[in-house]
This record gives sequence, C-alpha cells and structure tokens, in this order.
Amino acid sequence: MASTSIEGLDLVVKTTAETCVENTVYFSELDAVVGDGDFGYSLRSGFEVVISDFDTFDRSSTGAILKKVGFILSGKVGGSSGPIWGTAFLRASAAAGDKTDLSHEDVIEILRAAITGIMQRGGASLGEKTLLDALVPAVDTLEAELAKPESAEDHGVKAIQAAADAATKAAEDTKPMLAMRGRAAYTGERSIGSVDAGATAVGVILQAISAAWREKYG
Amino acid sequence: MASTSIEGLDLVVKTTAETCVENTVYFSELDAVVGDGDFGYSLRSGFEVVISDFDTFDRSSTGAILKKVGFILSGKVGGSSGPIWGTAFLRASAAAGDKTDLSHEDVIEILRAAITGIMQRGGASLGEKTLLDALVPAVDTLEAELAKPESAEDHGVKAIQAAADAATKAAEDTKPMLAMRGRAAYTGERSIGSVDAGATAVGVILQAISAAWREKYG
Amino acid sequence: MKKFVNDPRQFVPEMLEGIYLASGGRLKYEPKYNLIYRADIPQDNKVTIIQGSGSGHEPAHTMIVGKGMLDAACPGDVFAGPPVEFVYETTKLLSSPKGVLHIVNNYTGDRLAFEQGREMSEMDGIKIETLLVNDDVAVKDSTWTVGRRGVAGNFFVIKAVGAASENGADLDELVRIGNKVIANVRTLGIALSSCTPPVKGSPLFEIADDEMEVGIGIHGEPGRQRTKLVSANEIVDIMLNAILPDLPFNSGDEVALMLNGLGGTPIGELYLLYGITHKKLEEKGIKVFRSYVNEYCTSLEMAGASMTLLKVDDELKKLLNEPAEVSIRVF
Amino acid sequence: MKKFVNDPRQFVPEMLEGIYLASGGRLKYEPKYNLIYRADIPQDNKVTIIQGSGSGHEPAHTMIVGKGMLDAACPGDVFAGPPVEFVYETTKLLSSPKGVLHIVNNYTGDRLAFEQGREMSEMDGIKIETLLVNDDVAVKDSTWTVGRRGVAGNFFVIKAVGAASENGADLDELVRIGNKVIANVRTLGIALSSCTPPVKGSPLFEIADDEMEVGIGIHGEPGRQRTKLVSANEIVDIMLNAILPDLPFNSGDEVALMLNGLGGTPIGELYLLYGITHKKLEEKGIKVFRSYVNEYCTSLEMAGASMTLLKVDDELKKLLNEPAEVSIRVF
Ligand SMILES: Nc1ncnc2c1ncn2[C@@H]1O[C@H](COP(=O)(O)OP(=O)(O)O)[C@@H](O)[C@H]1O
Ligand SMILES: Nc1ncnc2c1ncn2[C@@H]1O[C@H](COP(=O)(O)OP(=O)(O)O)[C@@H](O)[C@H]1O
Ligand SMILES: [Mg+2]
Ligand SMILES: [Mg+2]
Ligand SMILES: [Mg+2]
Ligand SMILES: [Mg+2]
Repeated sequence: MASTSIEGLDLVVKTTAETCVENTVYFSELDAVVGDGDFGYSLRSGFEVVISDFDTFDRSSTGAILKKVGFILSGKVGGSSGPIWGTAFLRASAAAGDKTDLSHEDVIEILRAAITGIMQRGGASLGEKTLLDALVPAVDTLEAELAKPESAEDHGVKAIQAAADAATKAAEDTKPMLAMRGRAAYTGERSIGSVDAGATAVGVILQAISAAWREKYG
Repeated sequence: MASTSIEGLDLVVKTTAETCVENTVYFSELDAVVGDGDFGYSLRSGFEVVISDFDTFDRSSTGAILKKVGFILSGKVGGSSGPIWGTAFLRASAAAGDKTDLSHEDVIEILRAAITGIMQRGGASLGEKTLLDALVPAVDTLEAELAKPESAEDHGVKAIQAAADAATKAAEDTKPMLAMRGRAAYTGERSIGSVDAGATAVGVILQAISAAWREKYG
Repeated sequence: MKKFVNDPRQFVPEMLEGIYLASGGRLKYEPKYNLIYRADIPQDNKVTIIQGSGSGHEPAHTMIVGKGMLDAACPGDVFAGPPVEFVYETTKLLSSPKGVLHIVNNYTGDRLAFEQGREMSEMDGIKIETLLVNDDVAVKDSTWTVGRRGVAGNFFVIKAVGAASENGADLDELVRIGNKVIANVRTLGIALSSCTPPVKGSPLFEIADDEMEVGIGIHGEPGRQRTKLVSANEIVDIMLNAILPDLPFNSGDEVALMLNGLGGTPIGELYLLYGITHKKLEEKGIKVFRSYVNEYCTSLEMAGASMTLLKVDDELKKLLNEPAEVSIRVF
Repeated sequence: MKKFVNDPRQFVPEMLEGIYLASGGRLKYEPKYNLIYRADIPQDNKVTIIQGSGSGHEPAHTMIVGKGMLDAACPGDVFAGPPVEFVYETTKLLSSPKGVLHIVNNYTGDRLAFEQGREMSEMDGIKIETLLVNDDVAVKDSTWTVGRRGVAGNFFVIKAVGAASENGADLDELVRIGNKVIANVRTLGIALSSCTPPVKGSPLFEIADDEMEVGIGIHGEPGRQRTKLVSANEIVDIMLNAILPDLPFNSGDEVALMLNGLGGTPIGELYLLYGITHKKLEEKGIKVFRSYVNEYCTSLEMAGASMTLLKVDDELKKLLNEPAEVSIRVF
C-alpha cells in the first residue's frame, strides 16, 4: 500500500456498506442485549442507500466520496448511529479534501479526524464501552504497522489485518466495561458482561475490509 | 322416599350448591370450548352465597327455601345462568308453595314447573344443546322410576340414581348437537363435537345428589 | 397470568373504584350493583340511558358514562351479563319521568337480565324501552337462532342516542334513532391472540403463532374460521368482503369508519389498518365521513382488531358530530 | 410476530399515512421526513413546537399533533431517533418568526440528531430553543452519565407549552414553563412482557411467566431489577417508593397523576392501579388535582404500565386545564 487510491477507498466503502447490510440482524441482536436492538437496522437504512447509489457518486477525489457517504448516513440513519457515523465520514472527508492519492500518513490523519469527530459529537471517551474502544486501538495498530518498512512491500495487507485483529480483540475487551453512553448506559451494572455492539461491529467491518484488501492487493 | 321432607330438600339444595362451587373451574372449562368460559364462575357467585347464608334461610316450607335460593341466584349470578337458574328455582318455589312434605307427584310437578320456567325465560326447546337436554330426560326417568312400587321402599335411592344416570348419558348425547342458544350458538358448526356445559353440569349435580341421598337414606 | 391485579375476584370492583376516583367528581359509584353513573343524573327533562353488559370490554361501557353518552353502566363480572338485581336497582335509582332506555347487546345473558329487570321496573311504574344491538356479521345467518352478537357498533348507538337525548329527544324518538343506527351498522373482528379472564387465570382458547381467528366474538367465542395470519392488506380485504355486502354498503354511500383495538394491539397497527381501509373504500366510491381509530370495545388483552362501518345520513352525521364528555381523560 | 403489518420496513410510513387519512384534513403529511404536522401551521404569531423521537410509542408523538399540543412530529423508525435530515427539513419547513421549540427526549440518538439539526437550522437564521425531557427515575443516579431517560412525563411538557403557546407565549417563556414541568415530573415503568419491533420480528428480551421488569425503558432497555410478579397493591408501592422520594413529593403537594399503559395492558388494569395509587397518595396527604389513565407513551405491544407524578402550582394547573385537540378521535 504505497498510496491509497480512489479504487482502494471504493473497496473500503463498499465492503463497509455490504458488511453492515449483511450483519443487520447480528448487530441488532448485540444491541438488544442491553441496548434497544435497533443498531443494525439503523445502519442498514443508510448503507443500503450507499450501495444502491454508489455508481452515481462523484469520484473526483477521496474527500468527495467520503462526503457523499457522510451525507447519506446523516440523512438516512436514525438513532445515535446516524449522527455518529455521519459525523465520522464528514470529518474524514474534510481531512481527505481533494486528494486522489493518500499516503500512509494521510490515511492515519483521516482516521484520527473521524475519531475526533465521533468524540466531539457523542461526548464519549475511551473506556466508556462504545465503538471508540475498538476503533482507537485499531487505528493505533494501523499507524504502528504502517510505520514499519515492510508494510511498503505488501500494499499494507499485514498492517490492515493487524488493525482488524486489534479491533476484534478490543471489542471483546469491552465485556467487563460499564456502558456510559447510548441507551445501553441506562442498564448500569447490567451492561457489564456483554460486548458493546458498536465496538464489535467495528471489528467485524475491519476483518471484512482486511479480507477484501488481501483478495485484491495481497 | 315416601315423602320429601324439608330435610331432604336441604340436602338437595346444599349438595347442588357445594357441587357447583367445587366444579367452578371444570364447568367454566366446558363452557370455554365453544362458549365464553364464565359458566362455572357465574354459578359460584350465587351458590357460595347460598352456602354462606343457608343457616339463615326461612325453613317454614319447601317453597320458602326454594324462593330464597331463586332470589339469591337472580341477584348474584350474571350471564345467562342467573335468569335461567333463578327462574327455575322461583317457579319451583311457586309450585311447592307452603308444603312441608312432598309426595312423589309433588316432586315431579315442582321439577316440571322449573323446566317450564327455563323454557319460557330462555326460549329454548329440546335438542338445542342446553341444560334442558339433560334435565328433561332426568325428570322423565325420575317420574317413571318413582311410579314403580319398589321406589317406596328405598326412599327413592334407586330412582334418583336412575335419573342421574339418564342426565349423564343425555349430557354426553349433546355432543353431536348444534348449539342454538347462549354464546355457544355463535360458533355454529364448530359447536358440534363437544358436550354442552349446562347439560353436563346437570349430570354432575344429579350424581352428587344421588350419592348424598344414598348416604343419608340408603 | 400477566396482569396488574390483587384478588382476581375483586378485579371488577377495584377497577370501578379507580374509574370513580379518577373522575374528579363527575361520576358516582354504587359498589353493590357495579354501578357507575353520572353525578348529574337523573334529570327530569332527560331520558336516562343505561347499559349493563359484561366487564372486560373497557372502555365500554363503564368508561363511556358521561354527558352525551351513557348515563349509567352496571356491568356484570368479566364477560358475564349483570345479575337481574343490578338492572332493576339501577333502573329504579336513576329513572326519570321522561323514561329509561336500556341499550342491550344481543347475548342471551344480557337479554334475559334486562327483560326480567324491565318487567320488575315496569311494575314500579317506570317507563322503559329497549334497544338490542346486533352488529356482528361474523357468523352465517342460518345458524343465528339467537340473532347476531352486539360488538363495537354499540358505540355508535350510544353516541347517537346520547347526543339526541341531551337535545331533549323523548323515549320514542331515541328508540327510532337507535334502531336506525342498528339497522345501518356492521362489524367484523379478527383476533391474533387469546385473552385471560382474571378469575379463570388461563387463556380462553389456544391459537398458534401463525394463526388468526376471523370473526372472533368479544368474549373469545370462535368466529367464521381459523386461518393462517396474512398481511394487513389481505386482512382488510377479508373484513371488507364480510362487511360490505352484508348491509350492503354501495358506491355513493357515506360512512363512519371505526378501527377498534381488541386490547393488546397497539394503536399504531390500528392506524395502519385504517389507512389501508380508507383508501380501499375510496376506490369503491364509499366516502369516509368521520373516522374512529382507538380502543372502543375490547376483550381484555386480546391482540386483534375489529372494523365497523356505519352508513350515515344527515341526521346521523349531525348526531355523531355533537360533543360528548366522558371521564377517560386524554388531555 | 402477531401484528397487523405488510412489509415490516413500511410499518412506520403506512401507520403515518393512516394518521393523516384519519385526520379529516386537520393534519398534513410529508412522507420524505416521516413528518405529520398541523394543517394550520406555521403561524406567524405562534412558536412552532416540534418533536422527533422514535416510533413505536404511539399515541406519542405523531398522534398528539394538534391545537394546544405539538405542531409537528418527525419520528424515526421504531425505537430509533430521526435522522438529522428529518429534523432539519421539518424545522425549516415549519419555522415561525416567533421561533421553533424542539422538545427532545433525553436519548443520545435524539439529542445528537436535534443538536445537529438545530446547528444547521440556525445557519438558516431560524431561532430555536430545546427542551430536554428526562423524567425516568428508574436507574440509580451514579450511573447516569448520560442523564435520565425521557418517558411518559413528556406528555405534560407538551401539554403545558402547547397550551401556553396557543395563548401567545414567546420562546423564552415556553422554555421557562417547559423546564418547570421537567423539574417537577417523575416517572417509573414496570413491564410484564416484552415487545417485538416489526423489522426485528422477535421479542427484544425474554421474561418469564412469573416475572416483571421494574424500571423498564420504553425501548425495552432493562431497568432496576427483574423480580417476581407481585400483586397490584405491591406494585403501586414499588412505584411510589421510587417516585415520591425522588423529587420529593410531600404531604400538602398537589399533583397530576398519570397511569400510562405500555401498549399491551388493557385500560381496566390501569384504572385498577389508578384507584390504589389515588388512595395511597391521599393517605400521605398528597392531593390529586387531575388524573390521566390511558395510553400516552407506549412500547409497541408491551404489557406493563408507568406511573407519572407532576407536582403542580397555579400556573401549571391552569395550563393543564386548557383545552387541546388532537386527531385521535374518542367520540
Ligand atoms: N455517545 C456515543 N459516542 C460514541 N459511540 C456511541 C455513543 N453512544 C452510543 N454509541 C455506540 O453506538 C452503539 C449503539 O448505536 P445505536 O443502537 O444506533 O444507538 P442508540 O443507543 O441510540 O439506540 C453502541 O453500541 C455504541 O458503540
Ligand atoms: N336460552 C337458554 N335456555 C336454556 N339454557 C341455556 C340457554 N342459553 C344457555 N343455556 C345454558 O347455559 C349454559 C351457559 O351458561 P352461561 O355460560 O352462564 O351463559 P352465557 O352463554 O351467557 O355465557 C349453556 O351451556 C346452556 O346449557
Ligand atoms: Mg440501539
Ligand atoms: Mg358462558
Ligand atoms: Mg357469559
Ligand atoms: Mg435506538
């Protein structure tokens, strides 16, 4: 992964959208344990539009693509996930700007911008049992792996797998946490013992991206 | 059963009341098959007052006792059963009048008066799948048995048992009938194949009366 | 049994006491006869309108006592008509010189209690007339030896005669208006689940997860047939196909349309059914004059709905538009 | 799933269309934004009052749009706050020179959508204020990092500001009144059964036949604890013990008392709970000024009830007594 092209971003966006749609029921069931069970259905409302409208997107830059996704998610997704995921993509879009090729550093900067957006929008910090608890360690790992010289040789295949594995493990680690955000927070002590739905989703999505990436670039 | 004394009527009334209270759930379940399942509960509302107030009844005549029961049932029992059973006891009371001893003929006359009352009040004829389909054959049998000379010797024990058996069998025979009265009538064809709740109750009550009668007079 | 209840046998009295206490002085309560009545009744210049029926159909009938509706309700236990005594004592206590109107749903128990109660009251010199409500089209005519059941259409009878009686109509006039409503109102109900009378403690009937009962009675009596649960569109068709040819309702008619919940079905589903029905009626040239979507006549917590159509003329339209006040507070 | 439904994903739009059609011209409907609004809104001399929230709580919030209540509701899907776009477009379409009031139940999703929608609308020059409703006492304070949930008490906020806004109150005045209601209203809910969102098709949680969930959220979120189902008397004690010390409500206070059904519980049981509660409050010297027994804020077909107490002063009493008109027809 010497540079992340429009093509690569297309792959990431499409895989994210398809993974969310395929996992509608699974994500909702995770949310039903201590939340209200709408998480997967909410995401689907937006990501199925991303899929159906994908070919009509303005592809002139990475920022243009991300902006379109951010608009769709803000417009169509209800619950906490609409504003959170919408903001993440819109902030990522602003960071990407009109670039058509992204360096490793660009990718990390874009992901950090998304994380900052989520934190500002939702007010959550690490350890409060949200998707941040999977997303942040994943980006940390990605940054560390991409900094290694060998990552230049395999188009980032190993780095992305490492990031996905970090997310999967971190999602599992949300189990003992007390939910402090979203509807799950109302369950207090009873939220302890089950994984966070959003964090788990991040792991599932990153694993899917990693597999698709290896398929194409590995 | 050379004559039916106040004592004998007490036994009949008490046994009827206790049997209805004991069979509350059973009678209601029978009614629930194609009716609305309130039959046993409705009867209980009245007969438990009969039991609790029994010792305060005016016992100066058989008619007085029957009148009191008729009043309680009319006042306390809802659904079709209140007017039907209430009318039956009130008509029986009128037929019994101030008699303190009843001949075989008196007993039959009283029962026939009750039957006529039920028919006038509810408009039902034989074969319409109501309690009449058990009560009428039972009284017919009782009349025939009491007419036999040997019935004078055993205080009517055998005659009453024969009447009870006729009722039990007749209740079973309501199975193939189409319900034409009460809430069960609304089920049309679907009422075929199950016994009528009221007819079955008559059988159960008469069997209980027969057992109590044998115990006391047999 | 998943209910808010203390002693199940005290369910009806405790509910009635709640209705009384929540009324803020607008209602009176006589526990001896399960009697809920308007605090400002009887009035010398108004016919007194009374209903009995069973409990378990709330808000019918105890919760629709109020100005322009019922003057009194003396229900029996859950799903059982009242004892004769309730009818007689209520009629005696609330009789007016203008007379008393008994509105009776056509069930043997209710009829017998009101017939006997009327006979007894007339011996006291009270002037009484009776309306028999029988709007349920569920069961085939040939087997209706006892006539049709009275179900949710009862609401329209009460609304029309209630309004007319506030306007001073005499007893004969109320009988004419009530019978006009009865002649023009038709209902069909469909159940998705059973219900549990508190004293019984178990469901009245069993029904599979993928089944529905078409033509259900409001006491759980079976209806036309048990079928697979189908889509809301198909359910509306089943209901319209049963109701429309029965009167019949024809193109050019105006109707009041009611989608009534049976107790366990949320109001959102009723509005969904309403929208489908409204559009299908319009396609057939039948105009909805006024719409009613809520619970009016329930069967405890039964999931299900009934559809009622009332064909209206100018007189009925005017009466339905009159105001009414009952103790159930919405605001 | 025992529901009247076609394609489950069309449940909300089909319900909204029914609400629109049943309104007889009193409401308008914009399907693009799940938007139900008064046909006579916006008005230049009246603040526009808007709520979003999730669907599945009917009659809240789409069915309480009308004079003296909400001017518009733009709900999301079942149990999901609306997308930002709904909030922004609704606010833009219905904005009045006197401003717009957003009434938001305190859930992350609702808050975020309304915050972002407000930012976007303010960039268009629209004057906006927000009320955050948070009346649920269910969960212990220490874990409420996100604040309390908004539940049935929402009704009283809407009723009070709706009445004031009909009387010409400006935006600041409505915020003051709304926050006074919010400061004085407390609710606790108890579920006897779960509920099934149409798209999910299966119950949100499992609950045994002899259990109840104390402090249930209106989206099926677990509450304080799962216990054995107890008698209605004991349930009222549990509710009062959670609610009364929280404000606290004291002897000498006057309150509006609401017994709200969660969807599957028949109104008869609500009146039974009401009667018990009314008497217990009187024993404690707390006077019921006005009573509300019905469904106001449901969780689909969930069996259960919530109790809401609002401490009232002369100003709130006057506002609660004002008339209101919504499209749900009772008569
Ligand atoms: N304030 C927040 N900041 C970041 N993530 C959050 C926040 N609140 C909830 N989440 C994430 O969103 C997920 C739930 O999303 P969703 O079901 O759409 O929200 P809701 O709680 O409104 O039903 C949670 O599992 C959590 O990961
Ligand atoms: N018109 C009638 N005449 C005589 N018996 C009747 C009549 N209608 C019903 N019954 C009897 O009453 C029984 C049902 O009683 P009950 O459940 O109290 O009446 P309801 O039909 O009002 O619920 C039936 O099983 C039948 O035997
Ligand atoms: Mg959720
Ligand atoms: Mg019965
Ligand atoms: Mg009955
Ligand atoms: Mg949600």
